[in-house]
Amino acid sequence: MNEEHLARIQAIAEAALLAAGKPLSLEQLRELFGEDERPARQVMEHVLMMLEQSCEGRGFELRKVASGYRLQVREEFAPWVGRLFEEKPQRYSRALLETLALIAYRQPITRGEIEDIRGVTVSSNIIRTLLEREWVRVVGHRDVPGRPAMYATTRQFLDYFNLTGLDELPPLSEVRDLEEIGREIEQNMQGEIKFDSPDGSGASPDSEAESEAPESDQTLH
Amino acid sequence: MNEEHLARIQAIAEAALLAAGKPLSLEQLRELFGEDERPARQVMEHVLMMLEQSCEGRGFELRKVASGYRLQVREEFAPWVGRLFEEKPQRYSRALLETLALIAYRQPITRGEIEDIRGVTVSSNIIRTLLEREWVRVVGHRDVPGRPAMYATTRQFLDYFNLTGLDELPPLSEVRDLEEIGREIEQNMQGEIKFDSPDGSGASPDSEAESEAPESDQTLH
Amino acid sequence: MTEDTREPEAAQATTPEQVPLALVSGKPLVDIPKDLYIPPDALAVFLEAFEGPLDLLLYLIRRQNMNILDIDVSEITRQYMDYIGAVEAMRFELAAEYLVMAATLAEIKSRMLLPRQESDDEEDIDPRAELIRRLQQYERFKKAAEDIDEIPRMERDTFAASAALPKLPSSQPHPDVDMKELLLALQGVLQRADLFTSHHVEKERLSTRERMSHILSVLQGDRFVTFESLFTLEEGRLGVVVTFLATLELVKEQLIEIVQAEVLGPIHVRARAAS
Repeated sequence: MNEEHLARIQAIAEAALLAAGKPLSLEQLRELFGEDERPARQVMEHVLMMLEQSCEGRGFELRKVASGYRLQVREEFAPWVGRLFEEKPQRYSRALLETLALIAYRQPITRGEIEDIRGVTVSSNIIRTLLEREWVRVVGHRDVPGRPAMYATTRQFLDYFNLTGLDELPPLSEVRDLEEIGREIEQNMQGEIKFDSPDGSGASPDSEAESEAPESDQTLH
Repeated sequence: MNEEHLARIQAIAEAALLAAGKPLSLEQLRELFGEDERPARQVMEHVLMMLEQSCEGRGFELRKVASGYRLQVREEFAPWVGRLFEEKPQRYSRALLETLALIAYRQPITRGEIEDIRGVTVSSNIIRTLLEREWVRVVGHRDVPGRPAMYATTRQFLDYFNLTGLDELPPLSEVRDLEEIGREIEQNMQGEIKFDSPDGSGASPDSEAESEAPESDQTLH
Repeated sequence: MTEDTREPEAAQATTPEQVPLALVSGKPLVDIPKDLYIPPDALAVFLEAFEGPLDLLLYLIRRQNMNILDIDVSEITRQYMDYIGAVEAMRFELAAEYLVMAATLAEIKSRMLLPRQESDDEEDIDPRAELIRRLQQYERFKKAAEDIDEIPRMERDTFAASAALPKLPSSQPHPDVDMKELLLALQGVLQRADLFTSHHVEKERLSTRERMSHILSVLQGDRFVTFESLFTLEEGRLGVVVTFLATLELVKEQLIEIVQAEVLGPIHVRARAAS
């Protein structure tokens, strides 16, 4: 397969991605071609790599997300491009983001389980918004009284947040084991009782060592 | 104004045109920039010229239209890009298949004769679809009042079904046996299942675990 | 003053009349009352800023620079109760969850005052440990929510790139049909028409029917065709027979007419419909 031919496939892939305005999978890209001219998977992957390189220094880039490949505006230009749109980008409430986070990290999860962790009721509005945005969906019902719906995130959620998979979510901070906490508390409590906590610092050296400083680096990539 | 600065304006213009999804005027493009950094008209025009050149050999091009500039998929790639928008082929109705079968087995046949056998009217849509697909054609008109068209199948019909002639169509006796064949197949399948099951039951703990697990990673890629 | 008090922090900045200081755990807690002082009309806003009792507790713990694992329960409980009390005094509606948490805190506090029993009742989970577990759990998802909010997302940090479409070829794909579908359809229609019993269809050779169609298509229009031209010698004897049968069938169905001007003269064929 010669250079010229590859360049043509690359241009067609670019044309299709721009025409679609949404992610296209490798298969979808290959199926644009008739059976007699359809590039092999590796060829297509190579072409996409070339396309990615050819976008360097331009206003847009090729990104791989859950549903496939998408051409999108480079983040650095968002401040300018954002001025095109009169509406400010939507902000989401903490309640919605926390609910979304629980569904993302704990899926499949029921509303009741979300409420247990958040300590408050989850409004139906939030669930409806998440379902309407197609960020979450019902994947089944838990086999307990009431058969509550279990929620999971969708491909669209991953696409929207520029992720290829759930494993790309920032890692959750670690939680200390309950038993361990129990032991520690016991010690501390005894300390407190003993000194009636004039300065609770009696127990502090230990606990400082365990301080809650970000246990896992929550770096984005 | 140095090269680097111009390249940046060009990238921002490209990003905006790709995000806008509609033509942008020179003024609109200039207004993306704050007052302190806004390029002069001539500069913007120059940048757009550069942008146009930079799209050479790519899947899209810059076009000047009445309301401004827009980036557009190159027309030469329309045949490939068009496949993105092809509607999913729907299934033919039972009525159409019956009509086609009757034309195949009873040709030449008029619409009235088909209606007699089927006991219901044949919609013009069905006939038109079959004619458009070039599976049937009019081979003459019956010499009765109204001179109805007589339909027969075509070469394309034979080609589609991999037949060299109509005599290769399954004989009607076979059609009659279809039901019996269906039953036989079903029995065979059940036999297979029965045969498999002793092994299958041995592996059931594993397979059960497997069948339940996927729920959680459905949205993983 | 009301404008300054939308946030707890802002309330602190206003430094209004001091609430009498309380010595808690012997610590000099000078700054807490300031923090606690919230003008009544800001309370509703204040509560709205929290995502429930766990969030409020976390806030209080953080204000004190405490470690979750090392909460000074009495102090936190006192502060929590102050907030709840203030909110209730103002008759703002308070979500039930806040009251449940108040009860839990009160229980923990009372337990800590009692001498600890050395019972090995495993069912009896230390309510403080349970509270810490929940706080920890909540905090990690609160953090996860913040992280998710930071992830570059569409319509804010990036936008899908799309270009206008050129003129696209209009193409309508055809549905696929399997021969089996065709046969099933035929079977259905024949059963309905009860044609199996009549032998009407079955008797006929399909090759004859095909040839009938062919002859008719040759006879398109108002023209005579010589009888012989319908036959193709290359097809051999069988072909000739098929054509002949097809011709007879066409005559029988009155679809064609055969004309012979004189005895032993050339035979001509014409579609009847064309006359």
